[in-house]
Amino acid sequence: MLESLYLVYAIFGFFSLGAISSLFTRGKKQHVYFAYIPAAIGSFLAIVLSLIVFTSEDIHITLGYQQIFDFEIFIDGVASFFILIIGLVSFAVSIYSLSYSKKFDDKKNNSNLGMLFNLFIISMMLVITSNNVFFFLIFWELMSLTSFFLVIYEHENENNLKSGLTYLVMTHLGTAFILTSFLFMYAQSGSFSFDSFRDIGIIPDYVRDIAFILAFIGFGTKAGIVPLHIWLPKAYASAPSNVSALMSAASLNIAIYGIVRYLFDFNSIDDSSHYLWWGLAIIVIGSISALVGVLYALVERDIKRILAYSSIENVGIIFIGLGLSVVFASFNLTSLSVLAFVASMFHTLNHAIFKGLLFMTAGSIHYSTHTKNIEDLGGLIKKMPWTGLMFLIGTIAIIGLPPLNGFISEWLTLQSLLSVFQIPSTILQVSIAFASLVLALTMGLAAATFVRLFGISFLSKSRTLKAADAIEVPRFMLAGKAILASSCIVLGILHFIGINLIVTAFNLPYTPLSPFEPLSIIGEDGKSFASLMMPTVLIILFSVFVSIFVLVKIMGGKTSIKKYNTWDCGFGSLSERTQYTATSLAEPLSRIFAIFYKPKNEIIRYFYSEQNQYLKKSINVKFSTRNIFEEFYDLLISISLSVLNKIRKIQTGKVNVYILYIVIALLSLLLAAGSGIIG
Amino acid sequence: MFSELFSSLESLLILALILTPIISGLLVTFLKRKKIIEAVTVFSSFLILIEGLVLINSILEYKTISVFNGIFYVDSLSGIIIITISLVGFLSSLYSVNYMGRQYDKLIIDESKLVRYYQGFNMFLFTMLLVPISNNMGIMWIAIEATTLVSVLLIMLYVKQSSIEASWKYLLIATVGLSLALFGTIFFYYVNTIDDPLGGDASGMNWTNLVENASGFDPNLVKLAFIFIIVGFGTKAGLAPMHTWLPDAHSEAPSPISALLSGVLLNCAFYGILRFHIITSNSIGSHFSNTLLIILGIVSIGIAAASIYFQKDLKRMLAFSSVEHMGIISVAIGFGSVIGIFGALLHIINHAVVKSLLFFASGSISQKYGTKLISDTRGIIQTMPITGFVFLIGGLAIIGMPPFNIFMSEFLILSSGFESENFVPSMLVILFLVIIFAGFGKHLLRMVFGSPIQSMKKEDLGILSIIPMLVLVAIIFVMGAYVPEPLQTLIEDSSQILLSGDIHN
Amino acid sequence: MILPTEINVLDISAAILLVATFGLIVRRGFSNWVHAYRYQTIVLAGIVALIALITDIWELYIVSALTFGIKAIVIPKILFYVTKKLDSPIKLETNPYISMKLSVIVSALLVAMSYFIFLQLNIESNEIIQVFLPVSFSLFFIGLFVIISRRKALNQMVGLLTIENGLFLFAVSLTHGFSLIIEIGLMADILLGVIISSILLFRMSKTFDSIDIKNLESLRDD
Amino acid sequence: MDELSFTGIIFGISQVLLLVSLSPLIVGIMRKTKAKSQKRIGSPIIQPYFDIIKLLRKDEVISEQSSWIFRCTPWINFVTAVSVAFFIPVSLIYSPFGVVGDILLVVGLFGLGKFFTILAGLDVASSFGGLGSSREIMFSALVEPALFITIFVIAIFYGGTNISTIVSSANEISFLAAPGVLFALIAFFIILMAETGKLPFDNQSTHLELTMIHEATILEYSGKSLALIEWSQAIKQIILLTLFVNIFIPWGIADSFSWSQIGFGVLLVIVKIISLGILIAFIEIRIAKWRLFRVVDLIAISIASSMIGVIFFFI
Repeated sequence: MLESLYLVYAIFGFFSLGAISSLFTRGKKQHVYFAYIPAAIGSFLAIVLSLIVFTSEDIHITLGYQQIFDFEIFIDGVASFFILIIGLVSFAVSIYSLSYSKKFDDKKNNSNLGMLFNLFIISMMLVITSNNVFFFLIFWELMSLTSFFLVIYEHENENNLKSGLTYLVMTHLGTAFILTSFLFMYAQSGSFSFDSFRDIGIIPDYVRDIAFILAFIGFGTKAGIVPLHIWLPKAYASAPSNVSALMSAASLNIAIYGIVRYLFDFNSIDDSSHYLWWGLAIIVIGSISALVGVLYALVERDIKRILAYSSIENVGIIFIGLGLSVVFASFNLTSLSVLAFVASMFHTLNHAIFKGLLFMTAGSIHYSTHTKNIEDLGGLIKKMPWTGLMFLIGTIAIIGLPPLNGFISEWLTLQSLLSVFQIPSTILQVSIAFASLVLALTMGLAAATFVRLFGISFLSKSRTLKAADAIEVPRFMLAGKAILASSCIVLGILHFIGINLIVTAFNLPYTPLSPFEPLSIIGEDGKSFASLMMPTVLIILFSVFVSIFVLVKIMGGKTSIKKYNTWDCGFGSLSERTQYTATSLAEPLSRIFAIFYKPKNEIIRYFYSEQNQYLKKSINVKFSTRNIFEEFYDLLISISLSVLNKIRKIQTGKVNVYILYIVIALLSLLLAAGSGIIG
Repeated sequence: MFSELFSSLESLLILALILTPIISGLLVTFLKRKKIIEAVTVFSSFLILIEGLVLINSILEYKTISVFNGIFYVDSLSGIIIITISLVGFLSSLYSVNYMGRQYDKLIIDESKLVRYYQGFNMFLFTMLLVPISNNMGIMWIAIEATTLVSVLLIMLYVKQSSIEASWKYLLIATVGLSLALFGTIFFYYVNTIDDPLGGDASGMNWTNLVENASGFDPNLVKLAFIFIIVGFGTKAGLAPMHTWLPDAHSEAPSPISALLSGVLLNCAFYGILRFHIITSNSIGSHFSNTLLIILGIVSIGIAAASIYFQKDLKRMLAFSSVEHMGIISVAIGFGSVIGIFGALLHIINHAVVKSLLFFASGSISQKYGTKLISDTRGIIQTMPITGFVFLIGGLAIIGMPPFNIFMSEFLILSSGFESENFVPSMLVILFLVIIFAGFGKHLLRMVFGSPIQSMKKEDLGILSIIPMLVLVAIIFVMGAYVPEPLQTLIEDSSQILLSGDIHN
Repeated sequence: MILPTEINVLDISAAILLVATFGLIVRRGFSNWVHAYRYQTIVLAGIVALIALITDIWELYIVSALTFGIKAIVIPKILFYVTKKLDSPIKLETNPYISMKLSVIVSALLVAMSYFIFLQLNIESNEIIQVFLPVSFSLFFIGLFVIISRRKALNQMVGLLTIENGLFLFAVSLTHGFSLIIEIGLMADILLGVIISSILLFRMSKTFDSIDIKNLESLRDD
Repeated sequence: MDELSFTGIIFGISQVLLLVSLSPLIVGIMRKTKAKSQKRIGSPIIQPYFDIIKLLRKDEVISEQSSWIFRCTPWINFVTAVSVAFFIPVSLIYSPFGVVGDILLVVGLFGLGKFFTILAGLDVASSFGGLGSSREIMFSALVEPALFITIFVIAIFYGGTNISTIVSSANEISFLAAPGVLFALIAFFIILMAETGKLPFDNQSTHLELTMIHEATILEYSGKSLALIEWSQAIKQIILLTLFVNIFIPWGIADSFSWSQIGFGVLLVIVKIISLGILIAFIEIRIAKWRLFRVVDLIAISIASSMIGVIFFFI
């Protein structure tokens, strides 16, 4: 308890040290070390702290200092699990930033980046550890504020400023919802401490429902659920890449933390049917987010926007898991509820890891090619092989193919969806079957998205000079990515680590796995419903490979390999212009899901002379897709603004009218009082 | 009466408090040298600050002080107003040296105008200080009316069409409003002295006396009177829909004066409402006046939200945000639970601090850029780093961003709204706050960041313009999560007074 | 101990006061308003003296003297000076928002309304209150109405002063005046206000060469 | 039945070898059937074996735009295909390796292979490759949900995604008990056609850029790599056929580990697979290649029919 408390102080100290020292080494050449090495140490200590908390008891201390609000720190398994995620990601990102932030060295205010970076991480950790509405909100907003400043870090570009503004406003809207929900709870419990929320006792159901809806909307805004996701692609795309890695891999999880805390800590989900619709709502929202997110990721051309939309998709998958767990719990199917919960938490962990990895890779690409548009890239795997390998690992992980970690969590999610037939309600089963259909479609489209991303940007010929003379990034950036890539592999093959971690963190009623027993689910008839044993799969794959290799050598004997041009139908060597582009690659799918994009394909012909329409000078083909959600938001905003505009017109500038207002106010109040409306 | 025992020291203090500005005003009138009058004013306002703090100290000691057989009466509630007046007064006198100095160098004003400015400044301080210490509601009314006249003189300093227009509107509307307030005051006096129509005894108009007898008042007349009071003083306190003069006046005044008008004068007017609110609650229960306060407050916040979003002029935007914050305060008082009133009184101080910071900053900005238009002001953080920084901090604070002070008071206020189960008003307030956040934030960030339109050289406007702002920024940061114990006790006492109008605790 | 004759006197004085106030509405010229205001104030001073006579409170005599001195002599002098010095060619309320005839009707209605209001708030009353309270209300409302319906700044100023007169009558008739200090303070405020607003009028007519408030509509939100 | 005994391992491996060695034969048989029904003589049934051996002996030409992705794709394809063979029961109602992986893993491993194939198509900087990959992406993105929802039906009917469980309970429960499975059968058959690149989805035996899908992605391969690709296609096909046979018509499959039953089961399963292959060949020659966007309707049909299956289960 005590030494872990010192650890807490140490973590705080290191991040503040990083913030301050990076501020005071402004303009120096080595300022990156002053900024990011403390951050790395602090994140590492955070990992250690969370592991300690897993094994020993929770940390719960109250620092009262003669004020209205006491500062309470409470670190239980739930908190430490998320601290672990944040620590892991920020550790990798800090190391990555040692080289990456040199990108901004020509800007003199570079050290602000380091300071805000440290503040951002520590505010995230403080949000998780604080156990009091007031301080929770303070750190929550501090997190939003620092991340906002990081988003508009390159604020000379008016565009970044705009997207940052959208981010700030949306996240503040979310905060307003969270605040309202907490205050509803407070009105019942009469104290600002979360402890009072925990043992709030019997409160009317409608209060629970209202508070839940508000909290879900609030945290969902931060998590980027559809249709509140509008800010997310803009913000992630505008921020520097190490920051977008942090935002997507760390601060997004805080929203999930909030919802988990809310569902399973402030409310004890029991088998009362009124939690059922919570679960269903979460599932529905999750499915929609997953599908919409991946659909828009599919047609994007900006790497970071693609990754941002895929974050929305993964949040959707996580929410499907959470919702299922709530539904199962509300039918008192404990083991299934545990399964679904483990699935969603595992996916949270995995998403943090591979999304951090992918964003860092995107940063590397931007670092060495100075473009984020995948149409300009190509052939990078020969220019920057290590980055390419990491990106491939991230890709395989995120589309959930064996043998990496993404497969495990999606396997678990699918299994919990398949177990739906144990629910004693037909309507529910069928609807959840639809949800699983959506999920499967999402996975397929995600695969398409990332195949496109990897194939277009890393394979085939370089499409522009930017890509042609790219070089491999410095070693710190590689190291940062390598950490996450390796943990992708480890969690994929030794899945028992992740599962045991979650089981102990949330102390679920489930016996931890031993390394050599299969991850198996037993149906209610006692037969093995499903089982998985990744290490053996690896062994099989490897032995098959070896034997095939030998076989081919024996049968094939000695043969030579000679390099030559790609077959060009005899037209002379192919140019990079004849390759498939990202747009054309996704075109068939964009035609199938046309309602989301309203794709437009316009062909403009230029003739040598208007009289003769046969000789064409050139033909321009323009293929464009639209985003229906942004159009919806534009409509909404324009309506509400027109209302506001009418209200403010009362400031007419005529003094007579102003006096008239006073008289009207007086008389109406007198009338109201006289007729007893008020008082 | 225990107050007689201490009347020696405290009476001196109070006397000094109101004599200092008068004397310095006279000095300014006689010795007309620029440097000297500046020094005199700064010194006197510093003196006022010291006296104010000492007075607060003794208030903390003896809760209520009543001297000169009850003409002057001071308790914790007045203490809060006195703090804001003396603090903001001192800082804005400091800031005036730089600001008016610049105007003087640019030949916008000549020496006589400067003298008039400093006379007005001192008189303004005097009239405002008279409000919280006077026990007699009539004198308080006279003082408030006097603040109007003096500030009109200060706004008239420049002979511009806009300033003439603003001062005329201000004079007319404020006077009409205050005449309503006087109506209400006379009504209260009447209901107080209805049993013994003794002509000419002023004590019947003393707040202490009114509170004593409040329980016996005729309910209908009290309601009528309070409506007149709230509409009247509400006009001066900038509650919608009587706020219409406020954006004009506050945006046309010289920036130090705008700081005083927004940060302090509004509080003085609201103080009048508070006093009568206490009487009304004691007489007919707090429900009636709470309802009125909530209604007017909500309307103010809503109208301010709408106007801020589309605002083109920087100082007008700040003025509307003052309307918003007065609305928040009145809603908070209306919620009427302990933490709500605590939050409201805290909010009075916080708003004074932040708003004066913003007006100082906007003064420097408009002087640097030569315009008050938001659309022409870009990239402040590049052209004047320190001012840009403090402006950013102030702006973030005023829209209720943690970890700055206003967030705390607003949080307290909203939670009191939910505690007292005024769900709909509280949610409306939250909604409007979000709109204001969007609007104000948009303008703020566009101005602070981005790249300036025409290239100008990168420097702030002199140390004297920076120091007051830095002081205020320090206060904003410190009070973000920490309220000093003396202040806490002061606020707790005054919320005690507001809740249960007992004056002897 | 009030004799019926005195009651008649009260009624008559109230009537005169109302008539003087109506002068404010029916006339167009700047100077006419000031005249109307002066008559009104003189009557008011008389009424105060009358009340002092009835409820022999010696302070009220001083008050009435002050009223006469300041409001009936000094302030009109200032206003006349202003009207003379104003360099605007036409010194008339040319086109008010509400026409003269209509405004007469409206103010008649306002008088009726003030009697109605007085009946609504059942104040246990002596004759003074009965007679003068409604009149004070009507002065108040008519003043407001003038401010709202007229275009000339001077007119609005006079309207303000009328409101103030109404207040004064209200105070005196309801509570027989409060302490002298406050009265003097009020007077000082009014005087100062009049001076300041006359300065403003001068500046207005200098900058816009008219005191029509249509020039004062530039500060607005649109 | 879940533990890995030594004999079990030997048996499993021998099953895998059986499938791997038989797979070209099925291809040959299907080609022969087509030829016969088109009144052609056609190449001999064992022609695929000759092709593979010949290709293995040949030198390789690879595009110089390509990267290591292109080089390792055939190996990954082959390895994944063969490893999948470990998890499916062939002649016995359970596979000795059944505990290691379930049907979702099978889908995942096939997906891995296809993932690399698509990348290889993009890797060679030719527009053919891109074209093939684009179409392949579209199909696999749409077939995925169809396949999963079919698995959903099968899993809820037969109590699990563990293939051994499925097959054993399929052996017990007959169609009449579970009518929903019929819909799963239809859906799975459509998916089978799609996955093995049969008409009307794809035409393996043409190199016309208008029609080809899978062929376009592997257009640049030659020699060993081509051999591995072709072979792994054959293996994938036989595995899917086996799955189909054992899930939907498992009658006569050995339900206990005894030599007589297993021998019988082996013969029976081979006969079933061959006949199914011939059936597919006949279907193929009846229909022409469909337009790309019309094929989507077929996938939609498969999804719809499995959804009907789901509803059948629940009511």
